[in-house]
Amino acid sequence: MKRYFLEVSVALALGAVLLALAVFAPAFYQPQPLLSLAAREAPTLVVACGMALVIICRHIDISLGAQFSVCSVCAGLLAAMHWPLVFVLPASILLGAIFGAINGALVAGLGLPSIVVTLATMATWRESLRWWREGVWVDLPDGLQWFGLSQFAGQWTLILVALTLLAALALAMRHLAAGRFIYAVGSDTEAARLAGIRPQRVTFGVFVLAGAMAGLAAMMNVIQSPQVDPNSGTGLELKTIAAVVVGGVAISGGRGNLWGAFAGLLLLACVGPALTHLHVEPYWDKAIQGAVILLAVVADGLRRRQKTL
Amino acid sequence: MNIYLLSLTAAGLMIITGCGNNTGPGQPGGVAKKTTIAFLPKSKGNAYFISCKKGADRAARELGVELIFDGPTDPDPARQNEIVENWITLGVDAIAAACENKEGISTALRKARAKGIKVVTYDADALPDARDFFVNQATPEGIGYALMDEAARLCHNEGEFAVIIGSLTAANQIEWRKYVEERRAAQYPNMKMAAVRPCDDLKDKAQSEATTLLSAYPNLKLFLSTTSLGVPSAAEAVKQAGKAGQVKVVGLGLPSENRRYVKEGITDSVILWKTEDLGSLAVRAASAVVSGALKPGDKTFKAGSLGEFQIEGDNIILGKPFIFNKDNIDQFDF
Amino acid sequence: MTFQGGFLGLSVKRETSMSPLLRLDSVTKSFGAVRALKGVSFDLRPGEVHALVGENGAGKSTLIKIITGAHPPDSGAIEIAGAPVRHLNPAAARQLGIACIYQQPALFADLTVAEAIALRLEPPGGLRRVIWSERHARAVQLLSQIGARISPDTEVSQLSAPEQQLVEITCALGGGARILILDEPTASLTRKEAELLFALVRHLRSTGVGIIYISHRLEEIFTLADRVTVLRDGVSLGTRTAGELDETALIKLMIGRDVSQLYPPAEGEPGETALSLRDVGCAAGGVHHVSLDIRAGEILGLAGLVGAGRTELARALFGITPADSGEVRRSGERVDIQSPQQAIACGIAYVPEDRRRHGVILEMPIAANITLAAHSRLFPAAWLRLGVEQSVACEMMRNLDVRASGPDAPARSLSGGNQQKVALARWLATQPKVLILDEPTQGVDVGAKSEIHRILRRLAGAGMAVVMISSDLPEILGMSDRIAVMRGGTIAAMLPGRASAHEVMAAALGQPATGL
Amino acid sequence: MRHESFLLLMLIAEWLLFAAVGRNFTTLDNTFDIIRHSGEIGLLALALTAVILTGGIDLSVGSLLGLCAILFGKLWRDASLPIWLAMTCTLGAGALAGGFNAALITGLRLPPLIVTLGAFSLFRGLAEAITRGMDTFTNFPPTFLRLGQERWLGLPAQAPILILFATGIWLLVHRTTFGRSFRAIGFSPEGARYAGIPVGRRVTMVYVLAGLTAAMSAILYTARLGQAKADAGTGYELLAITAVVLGGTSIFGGTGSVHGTLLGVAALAVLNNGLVHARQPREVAGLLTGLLLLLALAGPVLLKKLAERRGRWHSPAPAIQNNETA
Repeated sequence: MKRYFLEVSVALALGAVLLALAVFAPAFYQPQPLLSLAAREAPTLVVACGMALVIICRHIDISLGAQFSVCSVCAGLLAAMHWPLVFVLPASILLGAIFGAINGALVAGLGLPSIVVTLATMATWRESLRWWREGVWVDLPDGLQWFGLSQFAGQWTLILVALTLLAALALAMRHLAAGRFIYAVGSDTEAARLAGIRPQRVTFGVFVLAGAMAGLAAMMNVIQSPQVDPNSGTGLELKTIAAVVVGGVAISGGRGNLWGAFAGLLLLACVGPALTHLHVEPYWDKAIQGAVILLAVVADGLRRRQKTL
Repeated sequence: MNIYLLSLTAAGLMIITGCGNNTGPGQPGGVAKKTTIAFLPKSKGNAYFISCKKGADRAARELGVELIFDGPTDPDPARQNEIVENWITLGVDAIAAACENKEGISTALRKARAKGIKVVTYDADALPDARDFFVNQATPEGIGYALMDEAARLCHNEGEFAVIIGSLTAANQIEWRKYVEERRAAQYPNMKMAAVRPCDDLKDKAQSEATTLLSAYPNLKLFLSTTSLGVPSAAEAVKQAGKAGQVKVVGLGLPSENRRYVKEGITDSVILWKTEDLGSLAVRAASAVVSGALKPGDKTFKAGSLGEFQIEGDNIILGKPFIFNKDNIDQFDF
Repeated sequence: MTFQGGFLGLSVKRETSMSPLLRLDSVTKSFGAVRALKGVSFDLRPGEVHALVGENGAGKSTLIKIITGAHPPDSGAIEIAGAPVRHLNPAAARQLGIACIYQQPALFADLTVAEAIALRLEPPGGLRRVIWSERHARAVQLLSQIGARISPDTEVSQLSAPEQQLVEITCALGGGARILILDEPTASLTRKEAELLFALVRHLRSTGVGIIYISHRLEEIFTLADRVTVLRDGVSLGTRTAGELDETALIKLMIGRDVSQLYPPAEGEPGETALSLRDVGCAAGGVHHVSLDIRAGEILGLAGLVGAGRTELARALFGITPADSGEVRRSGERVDIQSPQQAIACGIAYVPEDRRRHGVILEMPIAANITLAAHSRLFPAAWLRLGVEQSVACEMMRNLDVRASGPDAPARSLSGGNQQKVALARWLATQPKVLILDEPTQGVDVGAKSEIHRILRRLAGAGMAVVMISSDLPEILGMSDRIAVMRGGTIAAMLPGRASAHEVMAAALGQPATGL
Repeated sequence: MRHESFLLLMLIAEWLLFAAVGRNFTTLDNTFDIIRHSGEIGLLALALTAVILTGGIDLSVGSLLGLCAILFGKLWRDASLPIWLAMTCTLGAGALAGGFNAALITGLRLPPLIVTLGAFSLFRGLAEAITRGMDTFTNFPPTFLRLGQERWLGLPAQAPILILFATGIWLLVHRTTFGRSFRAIGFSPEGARYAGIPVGRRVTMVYVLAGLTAAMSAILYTARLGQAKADAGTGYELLAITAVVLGGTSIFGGTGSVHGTLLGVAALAVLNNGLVHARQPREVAGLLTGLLLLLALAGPVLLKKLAERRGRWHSPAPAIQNNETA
């Protein structure tokens, strides 16, 4: 219980927000809009899971947003070329995995600092995309939206995909040796090596996984509307990092879990709509988002301080 | 330590080469004598300006001038100045600029004029003394009023509506929003601007915002978007909320992006001028100013294939904003 | 003793019957230009404790790294249980029953004890289910096996150094190690724990495990080891049975010369009180009611078990965890030390225990390291006078005989002993009146050890008040003019310098002197 | 080869390339433009060098620039303070904001990355809240605009400011005990503490310096554009960090140099400017920045690896050691 202080406190904060909404803006709880809202956040959740893994492994990947954009556009173009969905989806995931592999090779293989590597790859991917596409939207064939399902089914599929992925990863991180290896490497690379774990492999794998999930998320986003905006995914990296950290994953690696990251994301994702529902003027958004992030980490800081004293 | 040696050589190099004085715009250093026109959008990667560029390119081909198209990729108001200043030293003959922020860029444009570079503004004007001509597609009033009138018509002059803007801080967004509100207050007191939400020029965010607004304001009757990507996003949101028909969508937008929604009857009308003509006219005007074919005081301007345009003062009038709807949208492919 | 003899007989029988557990045949290893091992041969029989001794830099750790598969040898053969092995990597070594316990425990600070153990013992494959109940049960059973009272659910970061050591050993045992390497295992253990460890080692030996034992504490080697192999400059000087050797002979072998005396005699008379404590306490450090007078020109030995509050007292005096009760007087006038800066200002210096983390900054040049604490004295205007820095550094290096390529070499490139000298030099550069040293010779080879002792003596002779915290009993007895023994966070006894080991231990353990 | 020399060569190469392909690249005016345009980023990068040397990072400088620009405008226009007073107050505010970051980082031992990430949204948000997003401050007195647009004795106004500031920071980092303690903290905060270095105060110092610099850049920015708006300085933090890292400062702290950072800034500025003169679109600049950064990072490591491979191609050890040391 003590170890999960931050997760719990975030969950409480989330509860508070939801309660406030229930009292002041019950309209928030109409099923259909809520469903849409959830569906729109589903891709973010998938990316956040990937980010959480990377951070638990004591690294960071700020190129995920750019990867997301490139995957979206490429997926869109393939679909526009009338590739069937069964090929487009894997293609998008594969592309993401390749981007991840490039990061992984540079970080794990050459031992370069992940933040700088991904800063560089972010610029590279993002700008290449802009150069190539000049921001033109991609028009998708009608069959693609909602995987060709009804909207209702489609949205539920997205949410379920995201949640199953979350649950699967969360369980894997707890009950699969590979998951524990990530914690081990994030906690102490040298010790991990002495324990017979191969830190480079683990790190590489984590980056590839994160990339692949960005690819999947891109696809999950693409199918929600008939057009693809090449700028989609801008700022996604910061949003997910914030969510993950607010959710109690230590930026120094080895600590935290995906459920926390989930709570963190929910909190940040709810603040935006909550403000709209509570009729708060839009120019307060960023300030409040920032305040929420700071409050969460400060709370954690205060607690750790009490523990040390 | 070799680094000192290196730095010396470097410094020397830069000073030596640096002292070469600027080859003026008249005779561009080295390259073939050919008028160069620089074409500056508010931001790249924005459907609106891409379609302007199309027109500009066509005009450049027809006139046989060299066109440089460049602009900020990321929302940084300082970039436009830097680009203009770089063009000054690069030595272009004319600059056609869409101004993100009046005062900011005017300082740079004045400098350009001082260097003998002709300046034509389009889409959004700079301060009058900072340019020779302004290609006036429609004044902010014109746009704001037109949008509001259209909105009022669709709502029969009463009810709540929400505004989706590109970003809180973009100058044109602020102006348009201002005139929309002005018009509403003056003409349509029974209509209520329920909320204004920025979408940071991201389609996904626009769609999310619209979705939220729909649930937050149950008796919302209409979305008004002052950003081109806001219209289809709002339309998609309305469609997904199953409120097609109850909630209408109007705004600035390109036919191409909105065709499907207009046909589905979700978006009633998008307002825009012929963006390609705008780009084309801006380039033609710029080159005409350079060649001297267009001088202050002219009353009309013959723009080749585009035909003839009226000039009021130093404003070349492109014509009123155009309203696209079910009936006419298929005639346009931009 | 009889048991010992009988046991040796036993082991002799065994070794006729069995081939060696491990044989290295003329192994060489170079790092860049440095040749760390030059054709070292070494063998380990089942059921023996084989001590590996030599100065730092003699090649011990390299040899270990080769045995554990951390480094591949450049040439030479490795044979385990009679079978030649090539491409040894940590995982493979572990499979072959090789386990090593390093000086710095390599555990996972953020994970629980149970998991830290499990990660070492479970098979390497990534795609298998983790059964936490099993992990937990295994941890409980193994920990109890060595009588360690540690809950498997505590986070490793919450454990003390000795506790982490015990967890390490637990891992090794659990791994069913046939070849156990103990690298300075007692460095951070209390006497009790050490005794426990020795018992363990003997027990393991009796079960036929081969143990490679590395320690700078020679007395341990003579109590434990069956055979001793001496390394010097990457060359093996041959293997002898422990019986053949005595301490002086062994030292001579190790450093290739006579250490005239490990403990130089006191010179001169102690002066007036430099630092006096009255009922000093520090709740955070668990230190209370410490009253003590430290006189200029004397070496005060601060003895006691690990956890008796010696380091905590030092940290309180130095302002890292400031004292919160009692009063401290520096040569008469009262001082209130809230931060290391203030401590430095009133002439107190503290050479910390953990050399690599606190003593020196490994990546920084030696010169920078030496002047780091003396900024306010050397560069009062906050302006670095690099000339001054160089000269100060060079002088210090000369005085303390720091062996390095130059003052600009990074501290990392130095051997443990020389790093320790740099850590000392840093504090001498502040020209302190009171010098507190925490385990000054821990993990330092015999040669450097005697040098450090001579330096301390010299400083005391020059009128500095020296406080020496040490768990190395002979060192305490040999160096101290007076011995303060701490127990339970306070001074248990003040003994004269010529006190006997029994008296000190008795005081430390809180038993009447006859109790041992 | 030292990283700085490598960078310098790269810079010269760029210069020669653009001199060859770019039109009017090698003119005095252009050289001045390069300087004028790298004013704000340059200042921020210099301040961030100190921050990163201590093993920290500050993502909030860009947003803080925006906030300070707004405050400056408000103080001058709405509080109608004299321009110089407005400037001093702005600087004070910047320092205060830096102190805010520092307080959270040192006081509560929170990771700088996260604290400044929060501040990144907070400061920008405040700027937008104060101006309600729309308010724009213009018509500053020409005497003030000189600061950003005119030339002083032939040089653009940014030049003397940059030079002075760079010299100041260089001396601070390379020639004072402060700089020495920054490095010590960057290498090992605990070690520094045991060496009697007032870690908290030093860390506070660098973040306050960063805040102060953000305020300075805000003023410079306002003077250059002649207007202040809530979106000023968007994305500058990443540009500045890129410059610092390109300049050879380790993101883990400890190692790095101010002249390296200057070279990094120059390399990026020349790239951005030169590509316009070579009539390449902006995107190429961003793209090349990324690649340049990768090259500067991976190049040395790769060479080292290759050398080791040639030495002992069969051994995995060097790779692993690389991993630990990096």
